[in-house]
Amino acid sequence: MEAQAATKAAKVNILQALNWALHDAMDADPNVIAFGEEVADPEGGGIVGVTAGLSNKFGTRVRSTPISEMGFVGAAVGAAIAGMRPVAEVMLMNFTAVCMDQITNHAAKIRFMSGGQTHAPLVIRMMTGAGFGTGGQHSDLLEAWFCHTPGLKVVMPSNPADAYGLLLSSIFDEDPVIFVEHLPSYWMQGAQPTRGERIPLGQARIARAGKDVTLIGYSRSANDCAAVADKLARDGIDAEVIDLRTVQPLDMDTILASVARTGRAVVVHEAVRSFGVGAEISARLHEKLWRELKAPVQRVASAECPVPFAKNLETAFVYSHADIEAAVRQTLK
Amino acid sequence: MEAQAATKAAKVNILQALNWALHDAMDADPNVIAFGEEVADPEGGGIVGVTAGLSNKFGTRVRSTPISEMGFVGAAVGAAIAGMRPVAEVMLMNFTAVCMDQITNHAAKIRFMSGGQTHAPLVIRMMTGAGFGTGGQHSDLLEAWFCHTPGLKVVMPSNPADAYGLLLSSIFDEDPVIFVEHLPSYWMQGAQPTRGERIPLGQARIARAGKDVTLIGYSRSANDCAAVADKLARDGIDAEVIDLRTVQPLDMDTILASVARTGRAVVVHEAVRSFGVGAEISARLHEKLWRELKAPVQRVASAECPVPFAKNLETAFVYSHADIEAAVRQTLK
Amino acid sequence: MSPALPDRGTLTAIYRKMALIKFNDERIVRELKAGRLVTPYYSPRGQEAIPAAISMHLQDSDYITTIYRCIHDLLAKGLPARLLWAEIAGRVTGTCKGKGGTMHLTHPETGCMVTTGIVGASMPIACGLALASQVRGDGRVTVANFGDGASNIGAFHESLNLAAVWKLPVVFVCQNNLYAEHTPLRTGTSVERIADRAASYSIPGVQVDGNDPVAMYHAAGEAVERARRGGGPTLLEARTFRFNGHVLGDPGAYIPKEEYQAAQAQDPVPKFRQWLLDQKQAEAAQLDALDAELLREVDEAVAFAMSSAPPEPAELQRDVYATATA
Amino acid sequence: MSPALPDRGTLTAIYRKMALIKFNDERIVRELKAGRLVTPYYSPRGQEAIPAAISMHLQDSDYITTIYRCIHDLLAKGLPARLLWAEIAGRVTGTCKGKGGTMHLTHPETGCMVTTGIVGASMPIACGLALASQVRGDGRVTVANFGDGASNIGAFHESLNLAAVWKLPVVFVCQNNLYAEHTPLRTGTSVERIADRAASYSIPGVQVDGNDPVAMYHAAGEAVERARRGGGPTLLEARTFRFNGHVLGDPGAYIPKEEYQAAQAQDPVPKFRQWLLDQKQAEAAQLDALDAELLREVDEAVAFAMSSAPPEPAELQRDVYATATA
Ligand SMILES: Cc1ncc(C[n+]2csc(CCOP(=O)(O)OP(=O)(O)O)c2C)c(N)n1
Ligand SMILES: Cc1ncc(C[n+]2csc(CCOP(=O)(O)OP(=O)(O)O)c2C)c(N)n1
Ligand SMILES: [Mg+2]
Ligand SMILES: [Mg+2]
Repeated sequence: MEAQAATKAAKVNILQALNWALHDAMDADPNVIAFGEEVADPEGGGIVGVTAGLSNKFGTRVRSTPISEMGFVGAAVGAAIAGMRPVAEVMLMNFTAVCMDQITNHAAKIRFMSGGQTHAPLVIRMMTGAGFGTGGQHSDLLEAWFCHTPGLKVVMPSNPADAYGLLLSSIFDEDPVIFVEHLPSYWMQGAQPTRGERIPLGQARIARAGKDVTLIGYSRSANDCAAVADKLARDGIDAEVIDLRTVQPLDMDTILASVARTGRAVVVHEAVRSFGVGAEISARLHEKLWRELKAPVQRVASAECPVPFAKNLETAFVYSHADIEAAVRQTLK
Repeated sequence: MEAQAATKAAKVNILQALNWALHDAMDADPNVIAFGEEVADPEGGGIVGVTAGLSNKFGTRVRSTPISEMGFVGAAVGAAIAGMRPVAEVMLMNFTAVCMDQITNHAAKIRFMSGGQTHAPLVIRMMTGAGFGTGGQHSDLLEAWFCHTPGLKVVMPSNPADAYGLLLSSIFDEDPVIFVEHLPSYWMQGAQPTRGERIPLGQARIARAGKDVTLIGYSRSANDCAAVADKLARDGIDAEVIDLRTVQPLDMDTILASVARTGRAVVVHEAVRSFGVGAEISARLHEKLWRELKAPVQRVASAECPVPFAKNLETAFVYSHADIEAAVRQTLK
Repeated sequence: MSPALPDRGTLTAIYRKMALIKFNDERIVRELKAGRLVTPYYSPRGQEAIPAAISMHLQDSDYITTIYRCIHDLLAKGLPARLLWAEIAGRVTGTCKGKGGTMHLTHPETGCMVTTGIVGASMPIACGLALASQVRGDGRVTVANFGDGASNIGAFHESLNLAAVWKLPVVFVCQNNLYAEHTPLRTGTSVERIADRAASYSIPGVQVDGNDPVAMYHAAGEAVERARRGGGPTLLEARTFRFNGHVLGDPGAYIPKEEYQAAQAQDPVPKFRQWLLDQKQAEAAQLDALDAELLREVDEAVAFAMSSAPPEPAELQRDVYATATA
Repeated sequence: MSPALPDRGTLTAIYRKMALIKFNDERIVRELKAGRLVTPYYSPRGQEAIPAAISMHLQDSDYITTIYRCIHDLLAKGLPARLLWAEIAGRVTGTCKGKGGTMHLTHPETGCMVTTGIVGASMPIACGLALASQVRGDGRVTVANFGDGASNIGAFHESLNLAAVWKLPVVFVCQNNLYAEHTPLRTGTSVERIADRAASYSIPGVQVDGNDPVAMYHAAGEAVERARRGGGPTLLEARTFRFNGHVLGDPGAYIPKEEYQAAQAQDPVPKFRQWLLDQKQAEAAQLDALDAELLREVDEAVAFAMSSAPPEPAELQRDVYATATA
């Protein structure tokens, strides 16, 4: 229904795009099943409605689960090994901490440990992101944990069309995918995706072409990079913006080609800086573009602490556009 | 008993040093308690004997637990909040995946989320490391996960004396400490620690002074760096070796001072390269020593895959001394 | 065998705590709807009798752990309303300096040790608090609060087993309000009576009407007493209902109308108030005065919170580690 | 009601599997002690009857999951001995190309879907295999094997509850060998009969003498049959004992001598062999021939493994993702 309504609109938000992707994937392949807490329609079709209409249409292929992430993520691993394409929803990214074992010791490793006899083509969807005052245990960005686990892919879309095309690709990918949805961005409006069209994993998108500096972001930060790039343009600074889309594997071809041209790079993410994704990108850039780099790669990230509750602290916790701009000017010094 | 025997010897191994630290800490403070699977003497005093003699001496302050890492690591958090100094043993580092929630959502954040009213001064001990053919789920190095979690400290000793002094400091530290013991190195002999003497957390050790290049390692890799440095010395390359001892927080003063002098750095760790500790150190070095660096910082790590079983693959999986040497020569090109 | 009634003083004390919780909750809801307060809020309206009755058996020095749905447990245990209000309003005068918020209210002085947003996590931590008491022999009891949905997560199983093998002084209180977010009990829970799960650990399991303050008082008394004298843990299942859905704003579409209305008709606070009067256990004037006093307390708490300053940005560097970070 | 004996053919088939397991295990131990094989090894000697009897009720297409202590479950399910030997010897001809090893033996063709080194993890995965069968209606049954110690970890609880609410076609087989590493049952487990924990999920819980092939055959038959016809999960507790300690080399100092000797005196394999002869269910010549044939199979498997090459280093880049990494 929600989906129906949306198709009429010229624009669509991320919630609706994700809902379409799930409907289209389940329509296309009977092996696609979906489960998680509250995902079936009697329970509301997801606490924010991402899975709305699925169980009404696909019956027991869509199930609300008990509060047992270890149990049902493990069930996703088992079903995937048996040839299904499970899409498990672990409501919030922080809750992966109660099912890390099934994700990192099993889903990620089963293909390797079985010598390729079995593999786990599953997707684990989750929301996160600061902004709603949910405090220290509900809005962390933990993608670095999963990127550091060989065998997993990590996908983090920044807009409705990408959310649709990337989720579709993730569901039909042969490897386990950690699919991170940015909760505060769910209602962001954007161009409609073309139904059925997938966006390949592992390929970044040049969100804005530029020649002076390369801004690298993903999920929320890709949009912040674009916004800052527009502001900088008014000051005569021509920034290129790369939306990674997939954080593991990183699209190094696109990143290296861009930075080789601009000679300057700033990596931006909502996760805390230390030991984060930005460190890996920075390290690789310095290793590969030592001669081309005109300034050290800068990193912009959130404060080194748990996510605070008080609104003013929560706002101060996440990097600001001013932080991004300052980092850019730092590379231009 | 084991401890008694060892005191007579001129040298001791890491197992004995850790056992001494636990005995001395429990002697010094009745708030120190220890538990984990098989840690009490009726169950063998630990599967490798690290906790031998403790329960005989300290009674119910030392307990063998059910196989319930979530339960007993959570119990460590609770006891710590109540003012005890629990030392919980999660046998192998991979098993932290079944209790990540208590470590990262609770132990790490409780001080911040309570505004400083409560905190969790606990130690979680664990073994890991490739070499014994235990395969994909028993020998990962996952320190990057914990380093990326504000609120946690991560300690990884490389020799008996450090193991003793660092464990003592960890137990009496006011913050939660992830204490990583390298299983294949347990039987490594080394100088005896001075009983009762602590080694401060967050301070690296210059294992070897040199002027041409800085090798940075911790746990096993610190010893490999030292071995390679000796070999390089014969070829006239004078390498400085830094043993980090503590990976979170990093002793940047020592690292920066050394690399500022040598202008070259190689970071070595057993964990897989991508999104690992080496990336953070590399990123910081390029950010802080852009002018001083004569070559890009090199990283040496294990292959990007789960730990394989076959002996020849397991050997090929871990970085080699030749890899370290090649990385050094790369920085000297 | 229905044991003797608690004395008048105790009965009024229970009512006082129930009213304290109800008035604070209603005021929070009002402030939220008016937009003067902005936070996700998990209202315990309807579950007041449970902690009010339990708290009669606890000292300040006893410990409790609770969950995001917590103000009833915390106020009953003694966490000052003004500190609670300042915290959920994100002020530096809050019990956690505004850094923890609605889901992490903490106040060690009154034994409010941990409030968690992770389902199940309150139980292993409670085992640890009880372990500390056992090792020290300080005679304290720990009460671990959690919901019906939480009885399906691994931490529940590991905690009850650990508490049982170590005979820890802890009382596990499952506040069974029949729903876990939008999921009805039956959909996620494979057993009729959650109390029956105690058998898996060879510990007593008791199901009680959590909306009956007297029954709750007796059941909690036995469990706390057992823990205090070294008899080990108990699993208490307190049947109840939540009137404001999972999180404030949840229209509760998944709750059958009849079920909802039937529950509201049995609202434990007015029902207990009426019972006290009917049974001549209290006079109307006395309860009116008590209500008025409590409402004044709430006003003061709100005024205190709203007139307080937010935490300064430097708080981001404090309390991450023992020593402030750069 | 003691049900009728299985027919001669079935009884001999069970013995055949028990002997197959015993002979392979004994040879592995010999090769390890001789240093011709180097790997941590978790011997199932003493537990042979359990999977041998269960396997009589399973097709190749049915699924099992097991743990590091696994060769009995895998050989009984049909994993070819030569592929097992080549794997634990770290050869490219092994069932996992030598990349998984002793704790991760896998062979989908015979339904050996997952072998895990993480206690408890075999159960949620089994639920998923069973879920796939339920959604597809393919009539397969999944058997999840695990130990007594594993019944105390969270995954056990979450899996049994999930299987119960979804009525999944899975049989949970707790091979209770009375010890978890060096920890005796009582020290870590708060219940006398692990089978009793089934009550927490409103599913049947059956305790059976896992060393009695006939009793095991009947108990497994009922559980598998129930799962196959859509009756949902069963918790089977099979009491047994392990003769070679936790991991080979473990002297078993924590096991009382009398207990150990009593158990050995009841070694299920020779005992069942003798019973078959006493009951005239088989002739000595027939069993001798069968033993000889199995020992030849073992010799061939060892020869195959030892003459195979190790995997090439490039295997480090393969099977990490669907497409080989650089
Ligand atoms: C590990 C984990 N999974 C999921 C959630 C999301 N969640 C928050 S409350 C809740 C329902 C809990 O229900 P119940 O235990 O009955 O407590 P109640 O809210 O009814 O008091 C869920 C699923 C969570 N916070 N933690
Ligand atoms: C999560 C986890 N914790 C601890 C271990 C270490 N460990 C390996 S086997 C074992 C004992 C398991 O005992 P049981 O479940 O009875 O199985 P058995 O070995 O007796 O067959 C333990 C604690 C592990 N592998 N995984
Ligand atoms: Mg509930
Ligand atoms: Mg066992």
